[in-house]
Amino acid sequence: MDTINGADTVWVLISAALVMLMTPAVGLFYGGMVRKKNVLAIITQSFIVLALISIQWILFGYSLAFGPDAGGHGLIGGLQWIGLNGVGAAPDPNYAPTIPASVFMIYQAMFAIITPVLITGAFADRMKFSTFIVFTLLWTTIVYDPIAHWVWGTGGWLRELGVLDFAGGLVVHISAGLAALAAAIIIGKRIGFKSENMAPHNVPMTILGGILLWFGWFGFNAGSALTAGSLAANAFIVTNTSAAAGALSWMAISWKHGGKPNALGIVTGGVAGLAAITPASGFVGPLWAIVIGAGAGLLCYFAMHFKNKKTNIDDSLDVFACHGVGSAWGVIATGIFASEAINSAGVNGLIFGNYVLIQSQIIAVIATGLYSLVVTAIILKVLDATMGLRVTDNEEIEGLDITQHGEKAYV
Amino acid sequence: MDTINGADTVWVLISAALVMLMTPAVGLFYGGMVRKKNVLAIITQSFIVLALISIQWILFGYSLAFGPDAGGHGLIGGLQWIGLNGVGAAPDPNYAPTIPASVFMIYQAMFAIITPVLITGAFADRMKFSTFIVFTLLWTTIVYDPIAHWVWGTGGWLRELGVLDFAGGLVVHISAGLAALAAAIIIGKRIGFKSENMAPHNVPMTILGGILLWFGWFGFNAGSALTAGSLAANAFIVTNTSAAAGALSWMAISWKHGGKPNALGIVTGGVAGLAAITPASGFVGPLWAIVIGAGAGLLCYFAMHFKNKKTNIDDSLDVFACHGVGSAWGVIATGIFASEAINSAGVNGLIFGNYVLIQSQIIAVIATGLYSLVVTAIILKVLDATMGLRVTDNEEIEGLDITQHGEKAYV
Amino acid sequence: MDTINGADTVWVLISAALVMLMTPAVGLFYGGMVRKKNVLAIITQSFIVLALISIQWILFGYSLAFGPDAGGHGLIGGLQWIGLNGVGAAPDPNYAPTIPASVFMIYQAMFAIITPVLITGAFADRMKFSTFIVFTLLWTTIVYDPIAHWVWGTGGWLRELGVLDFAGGLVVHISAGLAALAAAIIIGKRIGFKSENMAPHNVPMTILGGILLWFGWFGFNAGSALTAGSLAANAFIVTNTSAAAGALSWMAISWKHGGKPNALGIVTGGVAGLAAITPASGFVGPLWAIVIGAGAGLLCYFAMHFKNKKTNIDDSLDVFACHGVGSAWGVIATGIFASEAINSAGVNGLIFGNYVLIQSQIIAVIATGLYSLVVTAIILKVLDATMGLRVTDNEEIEGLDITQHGEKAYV
Amino acid sequence: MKKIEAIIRSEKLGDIKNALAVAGFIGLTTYEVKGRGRQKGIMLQYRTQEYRVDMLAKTKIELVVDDPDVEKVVEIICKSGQTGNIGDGKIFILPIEEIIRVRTGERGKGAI
Amino acid sequence: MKKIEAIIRSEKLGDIKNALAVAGFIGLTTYEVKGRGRQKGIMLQYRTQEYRVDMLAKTKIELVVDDPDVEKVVEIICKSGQTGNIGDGKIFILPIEEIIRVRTGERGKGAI
Amino acid sequence: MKKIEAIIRSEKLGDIKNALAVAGFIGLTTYEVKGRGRQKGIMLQYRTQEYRVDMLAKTKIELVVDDPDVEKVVEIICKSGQTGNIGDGKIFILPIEEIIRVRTGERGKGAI
Ligand SMILES: Nc1ncnc2c1ncn2[C@@H]1O[C@H](COP(=O)(O)OP(=O)(O)O)[C@@H](O)[C@H]1O
Ligand SMILES: Nc1ncnc2c1ncn2[C@@H]1O[C@H](COP(=O)(O)OP(=O)(O)O)[C@@H](O)[C@H]1O
Ligand SMILES: Nc1ncnc2c1ncn2[C@@H]1O[C@H](COP(=O)(O)OP(=O)(O)O)[C@@H](O)[C@H]1O
Repeated sequence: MDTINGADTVWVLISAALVMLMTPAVGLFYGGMVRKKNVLAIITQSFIVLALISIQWILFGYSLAFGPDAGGHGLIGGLQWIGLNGVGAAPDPNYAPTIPASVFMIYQAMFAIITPVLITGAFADRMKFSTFIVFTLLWTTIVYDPIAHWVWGTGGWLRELGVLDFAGGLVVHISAGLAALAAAIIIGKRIGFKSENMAPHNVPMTILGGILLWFGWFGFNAGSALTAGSLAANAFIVTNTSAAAGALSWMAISWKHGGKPNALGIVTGGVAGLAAITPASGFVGPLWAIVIGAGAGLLCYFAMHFKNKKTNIDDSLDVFACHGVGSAWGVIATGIFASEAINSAGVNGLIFGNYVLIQSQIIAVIATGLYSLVVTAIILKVLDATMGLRVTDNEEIEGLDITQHGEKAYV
Repeated sequence: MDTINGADTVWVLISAALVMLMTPAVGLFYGGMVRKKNVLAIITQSFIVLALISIQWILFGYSLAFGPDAGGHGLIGGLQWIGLNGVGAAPDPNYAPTIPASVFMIYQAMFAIITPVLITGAFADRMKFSTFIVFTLLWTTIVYDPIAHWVWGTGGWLRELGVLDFAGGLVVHISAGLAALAAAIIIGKRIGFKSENMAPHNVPMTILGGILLWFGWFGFNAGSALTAGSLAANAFIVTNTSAAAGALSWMAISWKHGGKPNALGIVTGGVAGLAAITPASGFVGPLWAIVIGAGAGLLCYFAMHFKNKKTNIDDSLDVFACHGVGSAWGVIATGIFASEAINSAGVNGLIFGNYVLIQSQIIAVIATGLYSLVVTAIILKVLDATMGLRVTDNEEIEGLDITQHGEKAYV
Repeated sequence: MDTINGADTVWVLISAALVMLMTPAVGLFYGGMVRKKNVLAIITQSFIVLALISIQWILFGYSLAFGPDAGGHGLIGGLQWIGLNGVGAAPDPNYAPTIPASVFMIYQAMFAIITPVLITGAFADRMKFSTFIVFTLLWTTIVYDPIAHWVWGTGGWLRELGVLDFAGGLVVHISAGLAALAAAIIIGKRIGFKSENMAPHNVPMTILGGILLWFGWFGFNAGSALTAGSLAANAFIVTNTSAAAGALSWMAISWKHGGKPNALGIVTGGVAGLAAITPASGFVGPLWAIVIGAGAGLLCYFAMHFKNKKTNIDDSLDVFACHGVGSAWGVIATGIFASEAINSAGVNGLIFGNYVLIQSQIIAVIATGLYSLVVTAIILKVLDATMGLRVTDNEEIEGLDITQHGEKAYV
Repeated sequence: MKKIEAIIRSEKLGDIKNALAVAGFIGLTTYEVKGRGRQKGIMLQYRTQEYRVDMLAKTKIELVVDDPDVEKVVEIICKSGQTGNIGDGKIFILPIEEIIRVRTGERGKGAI
Repeated sequence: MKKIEAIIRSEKLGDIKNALAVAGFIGLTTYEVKGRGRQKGIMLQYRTQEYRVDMLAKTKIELVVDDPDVEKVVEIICKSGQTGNIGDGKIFILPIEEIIRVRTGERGKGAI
Repeated sequence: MKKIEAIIRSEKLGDIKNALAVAGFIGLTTYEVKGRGRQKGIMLQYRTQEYRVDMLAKTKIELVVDDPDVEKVVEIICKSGQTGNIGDGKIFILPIEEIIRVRTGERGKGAI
């Protein structure tokens, strides 16, 4: 019988609180970037996902993602744990042997919550609120829960393949990033895209969101150690380091290329660095974190630049370029820089002579990305045909705050 | 001799920090809802209560509330602990046997601080600042400290009666909610009430406050376990669940009834869910938390609706409808849904066949509510006759920021 | 061999996260006080320091500050630990015997980060961004790292002298405060100083920053105990108490003297109280914290008043008057009120009959203050002659946001 | 046709707006301005300092009316906008040469 | 010289501004206003309450042009500013007696 | 009586306001506007993109003065408002037919 460790329990509980804070932080991060008439709409989306998935998770989401594998194919969890049946004070040795299973469950709930919130940046300023609610429920159930099972669930096929994803590069960021790409394409461009000035209405709000994200990400990554010790410490340190390196590399490249070191860009670089280190944070050391973070800043910068210059896709707040690209890099970088010296439960990466890990990492990126892209597209097409995805043109012009929520943000 | 447990100490300290954050969060939550000319006034009220009661508490408040019962009637603590005399590194086995007594003391300080801050929503936009300071000191000393003693103090009469209030439904929310009702009636309506447009000046500010409240409430409820284990975990989970359910039920009812799913309403529903689960959080499981939270959303919605349509009371930011009604429901729901399986130190509620608990819960609601209502009314009447409660009409029209604090919030 | 304590590790990790949050909190605190055209500039400064020093610290800063003394003069750490060489999971018994050395390292990183951010208030609205980056790197390396070594490093000369600085009164606040004084004098006055209205553009933003500072300061001071027990609890309590006393004394004096109890002043008083208690927080009890905090409010008030009336120095956001004066008082107060009963690793102060401690405390204030003043002045003079410190007059008039960062804060 | 520009106390906007509507003057445009006049400014505080702000927040109402209505409107504004204290504001009457409704291109009185 | 004041839908500002520039009318000044007219207001919500806001956000454009250009400008604004729904706004033409360029002190047409 | 409307650089407001007060012109009203003229806009950045904002922040001053004072005021505004660079702004003079003080109902010059 495993026994509960108080320090580990505190660590995961407080980490859960930190990750919870990240969800509305995404709302603020995005909210500052949209136009004044749509700020409440996007913040409300983050808030309502928090409410909705909190309930979905305890009713059946947790069981689908982490429950005993259904059928043994490693595709989805069974329904044994619906309504948190059997998820209580006793630890679950498959996931976290030193804390109550309920603590692991609520910590994981926060990941399931934040993931669909990331997507909202793709269809900012034009999504119908009622459809959004249905989309969130479907997406979390059909896309998120299975992917979480593949990568983290007992018997999940990617887990069995030896894929390493410490804190959700695949599960959270790839899945949201590719869903965002699908969503941006299917919902179509905002009215006025590339012709009207759509400058951020409140940059300090975005920065505040970015600050809270950086802060909460300590819980996201270091909490994923699930114990309070040197592994958590390593994750904490590399998280901070990669965020810093991402902010600096973005600043440097944007200064050289084009213009001035803008605040929004620097914060974006920090978030790119955070997204990239997420899968790697329990497997790489601080010096490699500089490489990962700096690489993320550069890659996301050029991905955004490419999107703006060469495509007509209106991924409004660049969810794909930031989270999709950033974390694809991070998952692959894990295959390169992972070290058993950092985490004895991990394996060595390419630079330590292991050619196997990087292969499964690449497979995992493709599998999760493709699954999310395709299934998200199907969900959206169905919703478009039934409820309608998009508000009317008049509503879009008047703004979502008034037309969807009957409110104005500021007097 | 009890020994100190490091994990429990960390848990309660960090919870104290989280609850501290809730106090200015109430300031922001309320601040966004008032008109631009009064935003600094209400935020300053939250800030100055934090300063004032921090000192009151260590000088004598803690002793009144938690000190050895004075006289044995269970009405008030003695003065043995003034100036924190004897409240040090050694645990107090009556309250928390595994952490320093000083940790319990500072954790409780944060509850004493936030309670009067909740009341400020009732007399927003018209309270004289100097009188407010005196009111806060008197109210905390004469209303809060005794009620805390009744419910939580060794020998407190409601505690002896077997009343269950895990994290302050009675002590914090009922006491503040009823005080708010008294205050709204006695201070009278704002100039322009029901004729002028008094729309919130900055909804994102209110949402930010709401976010920080949800975040801090993990410390409020789960911290009240006073140990880091599965009881804290349960409180954490039901807190999140009830908040979610409150937000969803408010959204649903307001969408059906009247209009659109507005952001402010959804956040309000979340706060109602949080207030309701507070007394129950250590005694009920997650599925009942859905019932409690959803019920709170509905009850508070209709309470507010009733107030607006049927009364002329200007409880400006609906403190009574939200905290009073929400927590009355929560205290009674504890009497219905409490389960010894969740907390062996608790007792079973109505649904488990125990008819006794709910009776004492109802008695407690009435006793604390009535006491707060009456004594608050007396304090305010006395202050009105001596210092004056309300600013002049001209000052009210010009706004409290300029007239009370010599400042403008925004340039 | 020391063993790792989970609770202590959690405590220091979460404290590190809290201190990290303080850095952007300073950005918000300052950001609300500047004019609308410069708000992004000052927030970006805080953000970029976070990025920059996060990297500097792991590359060589930590080694310079805490590495084995180079040469045995107690002036600077050696280069043995560059790139975190040897700083890993094993505890360093010289600093914190119960947590991984890496945890101590990242906790200390947050102190090195916040210190240069404090200085930015002195040259707000006119500093060239490129020069600022170079200044930050030089200043942290030549001023901060040595002073940290003197006071806290093994073999540091002030540490050997018996100087007590629990959480950075000397290392953080004196060093930043005196650097600010040098900076304000050398960069010169803002255009329009004392003639134009430079009222804060967004007081709620400043208050939000102040709130997050108070919250984070629990990690700053109580985390400095490096263990989770009654010493941390004491630091937590006196931190809260001193902040409260500072806010109240500032309110009182400003109300008597001059005018109205303004929100910005009350928050400033709180920050003064926090700065003052920082060095003392592990050595004095709660009642003396009232004295320290209240004294800080008064002293900083009069320092600011004096600066405004009697000098022509444009320390724009009063960094010297708040952090310099506040912490000088705090360091000396430690020499007066320190008690072995609070911390057996400390010594008694003046009121307990020990005349020695206060002498070394005064020496420490002078040594660190003078060193920071002089070396900062030299750095700035060199930078002025090479890169230029200040933007052009036109850029200053147009605002730093547009001219340095190509952005506007609000649409 | 005339254009009436009135600078008023912001807190009187509600009353004036309503009184105008009651009298049949629906169309109008308002915006926030800052004004200096005989009214002395307000003293504000910034930490240890006091400073005077001489520009006070006011609201400006603009409405275009037919010539015979001018006096009525002036009277309504004066009546609903008065507190009797310095700072109640001013009304200016300007000539208008033409007025066009954007939606229809209609001109003259009919477009008011 | 005449001053043209147009109250328009805010979302049409971009189109109107661009159309004016294409026609050679660069100089102009704009600001945000609130307007009441035949257009009914919007319903907003505050917790359990609904309330009507009768003043809608509009944008005002002001530009001073030479007399012969007035008609051209009016036409451009009407054309680019129309949606055909109530609330498209109004244009007012006012006489200008003089115009001075601050930079040079230049007067009259040349200063436009 | 004339109404003087001046669009100026916002950073010059302080100087102009003070110079007017010194010359005895206390009463005035100001507000923030955006203007386009010969001055080229500013380049702003949004992540990887640059975009030009062609409307620059300006301040508008309005004051009504007696006819003989017009020249004096124009001169003061020009002098205190000049930087010599493009973008210093414009002054427009409009006729005023009547002026009323809200507080007293007083009319004409005395109401200025
Ligand atoms: N000559 C003027 N030109 C333009 N606006 C003026 C003038 N004089 C006063 N105002 C405006 O009218 C407002 C009220 O003027 P004030 O002299 O204070 O009040 P009163 O008319 O009651 O004496 C001022 O704040 C200003 O906005
Ligand atoms: N008489 C008026 N004086 C000044 N502004 C007016 C007047 N009538 C309308 N407006 C302005 O024009 C806007 C549009 O007017 P409205 O009557 O709604 O549209 P339409 O002209 O298409 O019927 C209003 O919001 C208001 O700002
Ligand atoms: N024809 C016009 N009508 C109205 N406002 C104008 C006109 N021309 C210029 N302005 C205003 O004057 C400001 C300065 O004009 P600009 O041409 O840049 O400067 P300058 O007069 O020094 O050449 C503009 O930003 C705009 O607000």
